[in-house]
Order: sequence, then C-alpha cells, then structure tokens
Amino acid sequence: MSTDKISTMREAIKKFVHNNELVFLGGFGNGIAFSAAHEIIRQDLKSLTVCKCGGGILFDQLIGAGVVDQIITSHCWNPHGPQPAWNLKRAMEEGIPNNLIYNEQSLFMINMSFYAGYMGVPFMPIRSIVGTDIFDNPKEVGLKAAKVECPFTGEEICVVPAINPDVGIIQVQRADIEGNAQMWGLIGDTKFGINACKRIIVAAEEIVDKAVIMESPERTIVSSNKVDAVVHEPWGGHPGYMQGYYYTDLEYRFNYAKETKEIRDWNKWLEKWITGVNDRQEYLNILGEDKLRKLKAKNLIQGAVNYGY
Amino acid sequence: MSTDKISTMREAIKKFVHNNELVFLGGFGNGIAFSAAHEIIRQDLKSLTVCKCGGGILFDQLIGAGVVDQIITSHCWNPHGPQPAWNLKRAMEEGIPNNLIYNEQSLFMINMSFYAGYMGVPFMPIRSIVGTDIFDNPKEVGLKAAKVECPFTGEEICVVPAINPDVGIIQVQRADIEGNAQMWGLIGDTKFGINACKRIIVAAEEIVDKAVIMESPERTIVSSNKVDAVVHEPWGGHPGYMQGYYYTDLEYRFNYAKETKEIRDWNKWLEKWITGVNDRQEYLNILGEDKLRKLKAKNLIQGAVNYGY
Amino acid sequence: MVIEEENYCKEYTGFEMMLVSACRQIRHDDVVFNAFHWPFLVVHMAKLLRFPNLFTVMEVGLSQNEVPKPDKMPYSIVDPVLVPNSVFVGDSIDALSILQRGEITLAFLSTSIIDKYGNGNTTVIGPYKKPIYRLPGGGGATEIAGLANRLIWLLDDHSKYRFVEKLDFITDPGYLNGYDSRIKAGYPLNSGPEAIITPLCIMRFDPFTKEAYLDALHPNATIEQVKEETGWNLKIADEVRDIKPPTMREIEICRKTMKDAIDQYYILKPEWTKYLEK
Amino acid sequence: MVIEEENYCKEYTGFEMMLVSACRQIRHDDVVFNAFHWPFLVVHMAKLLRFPNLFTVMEVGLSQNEVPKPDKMPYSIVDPVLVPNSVFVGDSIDALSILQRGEITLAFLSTSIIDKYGNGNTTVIGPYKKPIYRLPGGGGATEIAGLANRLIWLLDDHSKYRFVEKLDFITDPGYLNGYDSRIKAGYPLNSGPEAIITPLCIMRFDPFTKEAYLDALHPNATIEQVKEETGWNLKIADEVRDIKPPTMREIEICRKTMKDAIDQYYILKPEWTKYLEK
Repeated sequence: MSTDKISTMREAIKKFVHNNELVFLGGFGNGIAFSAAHEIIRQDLKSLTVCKCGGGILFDQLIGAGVVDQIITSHCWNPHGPQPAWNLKRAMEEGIPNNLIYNEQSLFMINMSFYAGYMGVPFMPIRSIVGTDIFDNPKEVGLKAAKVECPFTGEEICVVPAINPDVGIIQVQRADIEGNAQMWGLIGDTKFGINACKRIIVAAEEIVDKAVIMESPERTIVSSNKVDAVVHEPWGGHPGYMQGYYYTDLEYRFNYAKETKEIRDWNKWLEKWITGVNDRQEYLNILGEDKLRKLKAKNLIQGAVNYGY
Repeated sequence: MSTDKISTMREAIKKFVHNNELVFLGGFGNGIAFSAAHEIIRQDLKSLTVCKCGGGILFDQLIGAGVVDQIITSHCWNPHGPQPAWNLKRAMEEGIPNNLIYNEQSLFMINMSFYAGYMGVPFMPIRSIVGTDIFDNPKEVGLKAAKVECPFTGEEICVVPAINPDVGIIQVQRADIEGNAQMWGLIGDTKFGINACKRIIVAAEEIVDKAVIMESPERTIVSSNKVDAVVHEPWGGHPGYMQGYYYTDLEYRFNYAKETKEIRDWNKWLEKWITGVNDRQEYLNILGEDKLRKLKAKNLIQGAVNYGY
Repeated sequence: MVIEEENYCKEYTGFEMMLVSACRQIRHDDVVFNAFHWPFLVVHMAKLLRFPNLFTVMEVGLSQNEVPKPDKMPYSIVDPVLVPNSVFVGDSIDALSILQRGEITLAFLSTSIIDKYGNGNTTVIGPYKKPIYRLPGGGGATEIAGLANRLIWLLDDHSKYRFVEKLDFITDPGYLNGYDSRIKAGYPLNSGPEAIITPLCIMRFDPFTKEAYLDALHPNATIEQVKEETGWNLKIADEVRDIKPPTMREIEICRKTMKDAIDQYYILKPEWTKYLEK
Repeated sequence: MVIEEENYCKEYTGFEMMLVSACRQIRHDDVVFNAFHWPFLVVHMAKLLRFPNLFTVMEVGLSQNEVPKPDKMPYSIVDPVLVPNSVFVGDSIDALSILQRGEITLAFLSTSIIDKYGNGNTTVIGPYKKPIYRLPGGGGATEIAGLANRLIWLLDDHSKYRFVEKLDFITDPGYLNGYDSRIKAGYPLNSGPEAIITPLCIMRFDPFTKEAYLDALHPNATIEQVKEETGWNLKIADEVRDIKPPTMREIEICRKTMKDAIDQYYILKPEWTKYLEK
C-alpha cells in the first residue's frame, strides 16, 4: 500500500471538501491551517460547518467570506486579546454576510468530543460545564451535552458527544508522500481532531523520506492509512507559527484587527490576501521576502535520544 | 518547588508502599519495573493487589513470593509464549503459596480503566468485551464492567471503571532529581497508569539535568509535581529491555521458565536472584559483566528536530 | 507574603496594583493553571519576583517549573518559545487531566462580566442566537473555574457594567446560585472562587451564602467608590483591610513584564486601542 | 492470490501449511492488526513474500508499513527493534482507537480453545475462581476479535480438545451463540470471524447460523480426519475445495521466518519444550 498522494492545495480541496460538510481545521497556535482555509474561500464553498478548539482569525476569515453557516469552537478572538473578531461580530449581531450559528463549546468539551471521535465511541465523560449555560445552550444550535449516572459510583456526570468531521485539514512540519505526518511542539487538539475525520488532507512545510519519519516515530500524529492527500505547502500556517520553521507574524495579525474593523476594509483585505491571489505562492509574493526572512525560525536542533537496542 | 527527591529503592519502597495497597507497576516490554518488584519482595510486603496491562514473569515472581493476593491484568505468560507462568498456575490451581484472585481484564479494558483514572473521571466507554465472560466475570472478584445507554445515539455501550492505584512505580530511561521522567520507544499503558496513581516512585537508568528534560519535553511521561521519590537504578528493567540502554535477556527469560517449573526450583531461583541479594547492584554482580556487556544497546542516536522559533 | 515596609512605590496605576495584588496570592507550592490574558502576566511576575520554580500548566498542553529564559516574551500561551522551556509538552487533554484530577491548586482568570456569586460571562449580551453584543467565547475558562482548587478573578475594569447582579449567560462557573448550588451541581468540594481582584479592591466570598463582599481596599480606593462601581448591593466586611502599595521591586517587575508584553503585542499600546474598539 | 503451478513443495508440515494458507488470505490494501504468536509470523511472511508495504498495527501502540529491516527478528511484538522501523509509535490506546474506529480490515489470532461459533477461550478450564487448568489470559484478543472487520483464527493443534462444542469461558468474541447474537450484543455489522485455519483445513462460517463448517482441505488431510478431530458435529460444505500445497518460495520464506523466530526464542526448539510442558 505504497501510494504517492502528493497534490496541490487546489486539487486537494476540490476533491475532498464539499458544500454542507463538517470540516476540521488543525492547529492551536502551532500549524494553523491558514493556506487550506484560503483555498476553501477561493473555491467559494458554501454552508460549511467548521470546528476547531479555538477559532481566532482563521474562522473570522471564513465567516467574513460567507463560506460557513456554523462554527463549533470555544472562542473566536481578534489577535490582540479576548475581544471578538470583527466578522464574527458582524455575522452574529447584524447577519453580515449571513446569519451564523456559533455553537460555543468549552475548550475541554470540544477536545473530549474530538477524543470520542478519535476513540470510535459515542461520548466521553467530563467533570466541567455542569451548571453553566455552556451545558445547556448548544442544544438550540446542534451539539449538546448530557448527563449519565455512573454505574460504579452512582454520581451524575456530564458526557459530551463524539465529533467525526467529514474532512480534516492539518498543517504540519513534515510528511512523507504517503501521508505519515509529523508535528512537534504544541499539538492542542490537532492529533485527536484529525484522526476523528473521515477524509484527511495533510499540508506540510516539507516532504521527507519515510526514513526520516521512522527516525522519531513518536512525532507522527496521523499515519498514511488514513490520509487522502498530501500537499507540499511551505509557510501554509502564516500568520500563525510553525515550530522550527517560522514565528508568528505579530505585525500582520495586529494589522488584521485594524484592517477588518469596517466591512469595506475587510472586503479589501479579503481581495488582497485571498481572492486576489491564485495560491499560497502568490500570497507569499505579496508578503515579501524581507518579511519571510524576518519570521524564519533560528536553529535549535535538539531532542535526539538513543533508539538503539 | 525545587526539591531533590533522590532516594534508594529500599527507602522509596519502605516509605511509599504499604501492605494491602493497590500497586501499579509500569512497562509493556520497555522498562518493566523488575528492580522495584524485587525490593517489594525483599521487604516482604503482604496482601498487595498489583495491576499492569500484561503481568508476565514480573507478576509471576510477586505471586511466587507470596506478596500479592490479587492481580489485575490481561495476561500472565511465561516468556516462551502464551502459556501461563508457573507460579500463577500453582497459585490458581493449588493455592501455593496462597490463594490468588486473578482479576482478568482485556488489554484495552485495563488501559481505559487507567485512562479514566488519568482523566479524573469515574469511567470510560469501550466497544469491546460485550457478550464475553470478561464482561461479567470480574464481578466475582472486584472490578467489573457495566453498560450505559448513550444519551446521544440511544445505543447501549460498555463502560469500565477508573483505576487509581495507591502507588505506582515506573522504570524509565531518564529523570531529573525532581521527578520529571522521560520514556521513549514503546509506552503501552505506562503514561496513563502512572499518572492515575496517588503516590509515585520513578526509577531511572540515568539522572539528568532539567536542561536535558527540556530539550525534548514531549518525552516526559510524568512531571515533578506528582512524583514522590526518584531512584537512580541502572539496569532496573532487566531481564526486560530499555530502549537505548539494553536489550531483553532472552536466555535468562528462557531459563526462568525452566527454573521455576517445579516449586523447589522456584524457591532456589527466588533466593538466588531476589532474597539472597541486598539490592540491584548485588543482582547485577551475579549477572556478571560479560552478560551486561552483551545486552548493552548499540548507539542509534536520532530524532532531533528543530525547536527554533 | 511579607513586604519590606521601607520600599513602597508612590506612583502606580490601579491596573498595576491589581497585578501586584494578585501576585501576592501565590504560595510557593502552588500548582498554577496559567491562563491567557492578565493571569499570564501575574504568573510571569511571580516567577521573576519570588518563585522561579513555580509549577505552572497551560491549556494547550505544557507544564513549566523553571523561570522562563526565552529571548522574547511569549506573545500568547501558545508561543513556540515556551516549548523548549517546558518540562512537559503534550496535548490539551493532558492539561485537562491535571485539572480534572484536582491537582491544580490555584488559577487566575479574567472575564468580561461577573456576578455576585463569582460566575463569569464571556459569551453573549442579549439572546444567545441573536445577541445584542457577541463576546468572544470562554475557551478553557469553564473548566478552569470549575475544577481548580482556588480560583482568583482578575477584572481590570471595576464598573457596574462589568459587575452585575445576574448574567445573561454563565460561561464560567463560580458559585452558580450561591449557597451549596455549586457543590450540588457536582463540582469538587475544595474548589470555587476565592477572590475577585480589581484595580480598586479585593472581594472575597461569604462562606455560607457564597456572595462576594468587599474584603480589602487598594490604596486610594474608598468603600463608597467600590459600592458605587459595583452593580449589586455589595456587602462590606466588618473590618475592611488595607492593602499595602506595590514595593519598588514589585512595580519594577510589573513594568518590565508589561513592557515586554507590549513588545510582543500581548498588551496593546494605549494609542492603538482606538483602532480596535467599537 | 495466484500460485505458480510448477513450483509446489513436496515435503512440509501441517504447521507450515497453516502459516502459508493464512498468508494467502491477506489483500494488498489490508490494514492488519499484528498480534502476538503465530499471527506475527504470518504477517512477517506476507511482508517478505508479497506486500512489503503492508500497513500493520500492534497493540502496544505502533504502526508499520515498510518491510522490517532489523538486524534481528523481533522476540515479541514489543521488541525495541520495531521502534525505529515504525511510521507511528504511541501508546496502547492509540492502537485501540484504530480498532475501535473500525479501521482494521484484517486480524489473525491464535487461541487455546475454540467453539463452533468461533469464540475463543484463553482464560480457564473449570470454574473461574478455582480452575482445573488456568490459562494465561487473553490480552488484547478480546477487542481484536470484537472489532476487526475480518478475523482469521490460527489453531496449530486440530484436535477435539481444542475444538469444542461449548467453552467454559468466552475470552474472545466470535459469533457468541450464533445467528444474530453477535450483532445484537453490539459489535459492528462488518466484523466477526471469517475463517479458522488449522494444519488440516480451513473452516468458514455459515452466513445464517454462523456455525463453522469445513470449507477447504489442506493437501493430505481428509474430511473424515477433520470430522474426527473436531469436538462437535462439523458440517461440511457441499463442495469442499482443495488447497494448493506451499510453493517453493512460500516454504522458503516460511522456514526462514521460523528459523529467525527460533533464534530469538519466539518459537522454541522442539527439544526445549520438554522443560516447559507439564
């Protein structure tokens, strides 16, 4: 079962993401799937539900571009702190560009829902959320929590339902052509989220030989048997970071908050950075080489151990 | 909270393991806590219940020495394959040296029970074991599985109860003096099992600076906030292996099966290797330098990645 | 925590006083959940000021117990500089497990709006599906508030719009409806809000009713001012304690921390906020 | 699988035939759960013979899809030589998740005793608490049997002591009480035993009753012999197929695999077993 799954982002999104589907996007700080989200916007997909532990400006862009009807997440901030992002606000408060359902989960609720999906079981128990409106509220919008009585202790405990997205996309440090994908540094919800998905697209900063994968197999977060497409997409996580590759573009993120506050500025931003470019390479051209040079990570090569026997 | 927790194995067992307790022992092939088990036998502890995903000859020795009343595990083999180990057979079939309760779990049942303990919830759902005698049988001996109705899908699903041992002991590759403990290669049930424990003893092949721990923090399986004692115990996993340190002593294991088939041979074995020595160093002296040289792992240093930013 | 009498600072803001006052609540053996926003700054200060080996856990899945030695201040709790300065890196569920096992002894949290039972709302003002004002969402605050042994709220704006009698939406569980309602809901016995720290004061909670009351005043604040700025009829301790001003050392570390945070856009410069507020 | 007609082997044991016959059941796109004991040898042979990139998963928590290149044969499914030859290494629960999500298309298992519905017992003969004969325990076989799409049993001793009408203890779920009892218990629709392979034959399962019947004979075995050695009244297919003998290439790989396994004590030399049997 040795297959070359290399694809462009355009082909991969075209083939594996469809209107009305539930889409998981990976990355909690490290490896946020920005490039994939931009291609989804360019292909003008409709009525998606997107899920991810923290939505941030990734979800804000999808909302502003009108491709999503529902977000399942625990927060959707602007870069400068716990303030709602502007497109989220416009959609929720004014229905611009469309009415949006914000299926708000607590961070650990959504993590355990991904974990249930990962484990192939219908629910997971958690001790938080009881007594809050987070427990009850999502009932009006889809997902909901419930309580069961523990047959061993007799106590009542919350359970949250499995999430198994139709398709998931992650941006990782490296992968081989068959889709064995490795990520290091912070993982957040990415490993469990992506393995809960029915179809999987891996976007990687580098494509490496399988021999490199096998040098530290603990870094693999999803393996080839589950992966449908592999995209070589350097800088695909910008303006987020990728450990060992590039740092967060703080200036760009700050400017995003400034440049999307008004709807007409957002429309300009959308065209400049997403719909007005053909692919990630053109986006990087606008960003410019100086910026890339500035963001590029320094070397801190470490973590080797003896695997001998 | 910087504390030096370095201790000898004798002190650590004396202080943190008591009669009648539930004890977790780590290692699924890699890093089996043999040295700790031998010290438990030397201190002649009584009426322990021991748990571990696969019992093997570690549990067989504890059974033969009469320190355990109950084992919670998924199998207890002799080294040469799926045959019951001799002390297990004697205890179960003849009550020698004492009557033993074998609380047999399936492999994943015990793993999910440790996971529930790790997560701080009273149970975990699993899809296997229904319809088998594994589901029902442990009821007569303590732990049991049950079923709950999923409030989301309506289906009935098995749940297994949390296990939170009184004390756990692991043999790892390296730790710092505060107890940040790292293990690589195969982990099996060790990470979740040890973190479910109320008290923790870490035995390590090497004691390293915290700076070494921080070079690849993903290799940490338990961190200092939970650890009570740190023992510098090279070769503590013999005759099992430790990735990067030494290989399994296949000959010794084969001989164990031969030398413990009859009760009087077992008594000799027990005295030679456990009760007749004072500590791990004396055990290693009997084993001899030639054997250690032969078992020592070759170097295969790999797995470094760029942690730069 | 003993403060050296002779070295108090004269000029400082209420915001600085809030951070310093929060920092003084930490004990050397605390296992602290290190949350985004002001909590992160408090923990950073505590490591530099008093407890270089404070054991801290972040929701993305990492644990630290060394003073941070990065060349830049983290821009967020997910900054890659944190990774090679951590003793453990895993995933979010690893961090949850520490909380859920009851091993977090102390957590700080910020929230948008708080009520008299110490519940927080960062979700919505108005109806959930058609909000008047949509807030960003709570993130991990729900479980941090639910499962940490001691919870300390940090509210940077002590006004009646932020301190209300009743919330439109409970995102973060405090004492719910007061009295034993939190315990009845199923939260651990040894958990729940311990204090609310603001630029003006520290509130604590009545052991029986679980309602917040004024316990101690920051310098220059008055009981009347605090009552005026609180959106419910705030109860006052029989003997309201006075809080010492920041020491020179505390304010130095506090300002250094804030400067580093501004350099990393963790805190915005005041002149930037005009672009960002609506 | 097409076998080259001209190259059949003449002399081989029933045990070898069982391994070869099992090996032929594997498809190139199978995701195989690679279990301890004979299953491990079959998968090893398949990688060398036909599918060097077969995707395999082991219960300790690793996945491989390259032909093994270690300098020694693994002594067990937890051998450290496996680690740097794997594309994924995690923990046991990671391996369970693959099974439980229904992604394992094929698993082989050995067991001590089997019944006519393909249930296995590796726990006990006699009462659970006071056994006549205590067996070692099932390990992960319970969930492998429960959750793999296709399960193939490997029984190296075709005798009526191992093939019984009813088990004292069901460790590994086959079709339970037959008919729809397995599905009713809650196991996935597309799961359950597909075959039992022994030195003498291959049994398959009636689609309705779920009882095992004789489907195909290994060379030199007879229907009468199989009936005689089976502890229940074995049903026979209308047309019993004949299985081709091992090819020269199959037997070469089989013997090489067994030799390497003996060197690592994975299989014992016949002269050793006298020390080890009671």
